Amino acid sequence: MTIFNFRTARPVEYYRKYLEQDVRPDGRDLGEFRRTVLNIGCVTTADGSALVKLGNTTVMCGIKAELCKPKTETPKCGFIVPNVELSPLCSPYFRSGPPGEQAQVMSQFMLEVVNHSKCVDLESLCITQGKLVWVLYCDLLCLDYDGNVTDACVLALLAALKNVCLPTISINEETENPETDLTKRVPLPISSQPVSSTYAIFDDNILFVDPTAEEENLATGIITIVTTDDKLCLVHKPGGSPLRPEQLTNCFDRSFDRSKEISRLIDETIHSIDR
Amino acid sequence: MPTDTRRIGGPEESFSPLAYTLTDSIKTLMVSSNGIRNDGRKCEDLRKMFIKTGVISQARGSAYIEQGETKIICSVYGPREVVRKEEFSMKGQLTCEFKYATFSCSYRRQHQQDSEEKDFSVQLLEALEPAVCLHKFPKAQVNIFVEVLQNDGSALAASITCASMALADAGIEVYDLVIGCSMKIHEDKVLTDPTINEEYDSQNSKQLNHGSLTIGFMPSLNQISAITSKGEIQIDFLKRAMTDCVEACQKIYPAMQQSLHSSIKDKLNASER
Amino acid sequence: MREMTCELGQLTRCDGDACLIQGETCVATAVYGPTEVRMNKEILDKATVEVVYKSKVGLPGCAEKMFERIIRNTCETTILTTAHPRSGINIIIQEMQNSGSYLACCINSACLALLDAGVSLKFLVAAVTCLINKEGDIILDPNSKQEKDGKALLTFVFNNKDFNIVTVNTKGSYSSRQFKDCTSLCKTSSKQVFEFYKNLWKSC
Amino acid sequence: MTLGADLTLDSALGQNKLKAELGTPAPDKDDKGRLEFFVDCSANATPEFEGRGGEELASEISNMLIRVYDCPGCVDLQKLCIIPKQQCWILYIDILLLECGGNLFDAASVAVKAALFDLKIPRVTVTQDEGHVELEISDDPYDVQTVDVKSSPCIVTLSKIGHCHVVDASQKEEACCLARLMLGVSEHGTITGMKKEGSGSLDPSSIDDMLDTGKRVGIALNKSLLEALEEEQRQGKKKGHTGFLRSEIKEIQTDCEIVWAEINISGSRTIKVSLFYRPPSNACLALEEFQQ
Repeated sequence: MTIFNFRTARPVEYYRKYLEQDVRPDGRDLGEFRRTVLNIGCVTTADGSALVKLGNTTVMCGIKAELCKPKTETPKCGFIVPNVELSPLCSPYFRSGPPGEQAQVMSQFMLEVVNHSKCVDLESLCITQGKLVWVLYCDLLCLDYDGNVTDACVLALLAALKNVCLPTISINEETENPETDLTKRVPLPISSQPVSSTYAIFDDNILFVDPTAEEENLATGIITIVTTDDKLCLVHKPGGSPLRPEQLTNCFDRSFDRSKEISRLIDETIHSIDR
Repeated sequence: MPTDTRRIGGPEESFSPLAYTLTDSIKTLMVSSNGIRNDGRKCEDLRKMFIKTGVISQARGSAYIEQGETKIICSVYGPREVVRKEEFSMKGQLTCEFKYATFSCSYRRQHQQDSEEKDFSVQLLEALEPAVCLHKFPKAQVNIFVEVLQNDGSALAASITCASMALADAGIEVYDLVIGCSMKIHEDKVLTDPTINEEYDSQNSKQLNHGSLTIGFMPSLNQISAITSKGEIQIDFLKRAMTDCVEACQKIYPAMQQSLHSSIKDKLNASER
Repeated sequence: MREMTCELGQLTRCDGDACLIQGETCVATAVYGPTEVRMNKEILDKATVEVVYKSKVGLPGCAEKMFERIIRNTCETTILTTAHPRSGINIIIQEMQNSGSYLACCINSACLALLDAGVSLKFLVAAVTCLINKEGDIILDPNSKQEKDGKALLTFVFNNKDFNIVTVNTKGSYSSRQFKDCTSLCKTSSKQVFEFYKNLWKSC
Repeated sequence: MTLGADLTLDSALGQNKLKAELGTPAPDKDDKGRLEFFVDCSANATPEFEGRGGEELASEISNMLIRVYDCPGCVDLQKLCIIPKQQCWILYIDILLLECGGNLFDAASVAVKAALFDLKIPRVTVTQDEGHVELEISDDPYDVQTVDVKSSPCIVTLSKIGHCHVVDASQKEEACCLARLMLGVSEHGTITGMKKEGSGSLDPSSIDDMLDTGKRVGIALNKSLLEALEEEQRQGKKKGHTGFLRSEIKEIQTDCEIVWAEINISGSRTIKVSLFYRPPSNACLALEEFQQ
C-alpha cells in the first residue's frame, strides 16, 4: 500500500507514526511555525493594508477609515470594526452568502483581541469630542484556507494597523462640516503588539504548533494564546481534550518566543518599505 | 438597510472623508496634444502586466493578475455536484461570482453584492461560457470566484483574463482562452486599458463620443465572446474601437501563454521530484 | 464563591432542564436528548452536539456565536458522543439574569441539564471564574460591579476525573505567574462546585 | 404624481408607472437629478417567475436600462435639479412585466420612453429667507415642467440565428438563438449602450453588420414611436384611456339611460358590455326601448 493510500485511508495512524519521532509529515518539528511572509501597504486604495502568507494560508487585511458620530456614552472613543471574510474563494468548504458560524466566531475573536490588547487607544481616534470620530473598518479577507487562519489574521490586522495613515481633518467654523486634507497624513499610534500562536492537541497529549488544515481536522483540541510584548492577553481553549495545567504553561514560553520573532519580522518589513 | 447581525456592526452611518476634500479635482487634460496620457503611455499602450497561476493551494485552479495597479485574484472549484437540484441537464453548469473587496475602491464598498457586481458577474459568465466545453462535465457545476483586491480601472476586462487563466490552470477543458480588454473612447482618440480616472464617468463627460468599451476575445477562434459599451458613441468610432481592442487582445495573448507555459513546467518538475 | 441554588426538571417538554442561580446570575438550560439530526449535520460514528444561546434582549450576533462555540465544544468533550451515533443532542441556553461570571454559570447549568437528561457523560465539568483587579489580587466568582473595573477576567473549566483543564477563556492582560495562581485557586474552588452537584443530586 | 403608459407591443405587454419624488442627489453627482429603474416580473407572465424566479431577468433588464440611459445626452438631468447638492427630482420608473412573448428589453425601453414623454412634473419655486430654504410646489395641474425625451434611446435587440440576425425575435425565435446583441439607439443613430447576451459567441464581422441594421431599425423605431406619442397627445383626453383598448360605442342611441362599451383584447374576439338603468316608476316603457 503506497504512502499516499495509507495517508488517505488511515490519516490518524499515519500522523501518529510521525509524531512519535517528534516530527511532522511536512518536515517541521512540533514547535516550528511555517514560513511567514509579510507584505505591508500592498493596496493603495486602502488607508492601511497588509498581506500575510503563513505557509499556504494567505490573509489580506485592508483598513478603510471613515468619519462618524461617536456613541453618546463614550463621546471621546472612535470605533475599530474588524470583520473576517471566509469567502468561497479560499476553500471548497465555504458557500457564498452571509458569513457562516466560523467566520462570525473569528470576527468576534478579532474584536476581543483588539479590545483587550489595547493595541490602539480608541481615544486617539477622536477628532472633536462628541461630534466627530474616526471609524476604522478592518476587513480581513482569507484568500487561501490551509489551517491556522487565526494567527495569520491577527498578524495581518496588526501589520495593517501599523500601516494606517489618517488624513488630517479640520472643522471649518461656520459651516461646521469637516474638511479633509489628503496630503498631510498622520500615522496611527500603536501602543502594544498582540501576537497569537495556535496549538493543536493530538491524541490527548501531543501538542504541536501552527496546524495545517489537515492537522486541524485530525486534532482533538485547539488552543490559541495571544501575547502582548511580555504579558498574556488572551488564552482561548474552547473544549477539546483536557490538559494538565503544566502542559498549558509551557506553551506560554513558546508563545513569548513567537511574539519576539513576529515583532522582528514586522520591523524588518517596515524598514524595507521605508528605504 | 437592516443591520447585518452576522457581522460586527460599527456605527449606524459613516461617511467617507473623500466627500469633504477641499481640493476639487481640477480637470486634468486626459490626453496631451502629442498623444501622451497622464501616466506617460501612448494611446494604444497597455499597462505593465503580471499573471501567475496556481496561487491558491486549496482551489482546483487559481490565477492572480496585476494590470498596472488593478489587482485581481480568481479561484475555480469543481466540477462538483450541484447544490440546488434544478432540472437534469446533459450540459454542465458554470457559475460566476464577481466581488469587489470592501477596501478595493476609493469609496468603501459593502460586503453584500450590489447591482453593479451582479451585472459584472453575469457579463463574466457570458464571456467565459462560449469557451468552456460544458458537455464534458454533465450534471456537475464549475464555480468561478473573482475578487478584486485593488481597482485602478478596467476591472471587468482584467477579471475575464484572470478567470480564463484560472480555468486553464484548473484543467477544465476549454476551446480557447478568453482575453479581456477595455478601451476608453475620448472624442476621436481611443485609449487602451484606461486607469480609474481615465475611465468613462457619465456625469462629467461631455456630449458625444465619450464612452467605454469592454471586449472578451477568443484569440485562436477569432470570436468575440463578450462585448459591452457605455456612453454615446457613433457607429464608425465604435467599429474602430473594436478593431483596436482586438489588436490589444492579441498583444496580451503571448503574456498569458508564457505564464501558463512556465506554470506547467513547474508542475512537471515538481511531480518528478 | 457565591451561594448557588438550582431547580431540575421544571419543564415538561424537554428531556432534561436546569435553572441555575449563582449569586444573582441565573441561567436556564434545556436539553433535548438523542433526537434525529438534519442530513447535512449528521456524523456517522458520533452524536452531533448543537448549542443554541438565547440572550435576554436583541438579535443573536457574533458574541452569541462565540458563546455557542465555547459551550458546544465543552459539552462535546464531556458527552460520550460515540454512545449515540447519527443522532443529535440539542442544548438550548436562555439568559435570565447576567450579573457577573456569566460564562461559568452557563457551563455549569448546561452540565446539570445534561445530568438531568440522563445523557451518558465521560466526566462532570465545573466552571469557575476569577478576576484580577487593578491592585493585582485575585477575586473569585466576581459579580458584575467588580467585573466592570477589573483588569483581567479568567474562566476555567475543570473535569472531576483528574482536575484537568477542559476549557479556558481569558480576557485582559496579566502575567503568566498570575495565570498559574488563578489556575490553582480555581482548581480548589471547583471542588466546592462538585460538592454542590453531589448534594444537589442527593436532595432531589 | 404618477403617470401611466400601458404598452401593448403585440409580443410583450408592459405596464409602466413613473413616480417623481423630491430627494437629495447622489454624493458625486450633486447638480443632477436621478433615474431609478425597478423591474418586476409578475408571476402571471410565466409560472417560473414565481417567488424569486424573475429576479435575475428583472435585474438584467434594469441594469441594461441603467446602462443605456447613463449618458449625458439622453435625458437632460440638469433640469431635474432644484438646489445643487441639496434637493433634486428623483424619477422612480417601475416596470411591471405582465406577459412575455420575447423581446422584453425593447418593449421595456419603449414603455419607459413613452412614460417619460407623458411625464409632467409640477413647478417648484424656491424661496430663500434668512438662511433656510423654502420649497413650494405649485398644485395647479397646468403649471408643469416636462422632460425632453426626443434624444432618449430605445433598445434594439438583434438575435443571431445561424448566419443571419433578426430583430424583434418572438419567444420561439429567441429559444433557438445562441447570442443576442442589445443596442441602445438614440434618434440620430448613435449607440448609447451595448451588450452581448447569451452563451454563444459572435465573430467581429457579423457584429459590424448587426450594428448597421441596429442603427437603421433604431432610427425608424424612434421616429415612429415619437409620432405615435405626439399623435396620442394631440387627441388629448377625448380618446379615453386606452387601457385594454376599450372604446365607447355611440351609434346605438336610444333615449333610455344606457351606455355601451366595447372591449377588444388582443388575440380574442371583442366583448360588448352595456349598462342599462331601469327607472323604478315606469318599468314597461323602459323595457320596450331596451328591446329596440
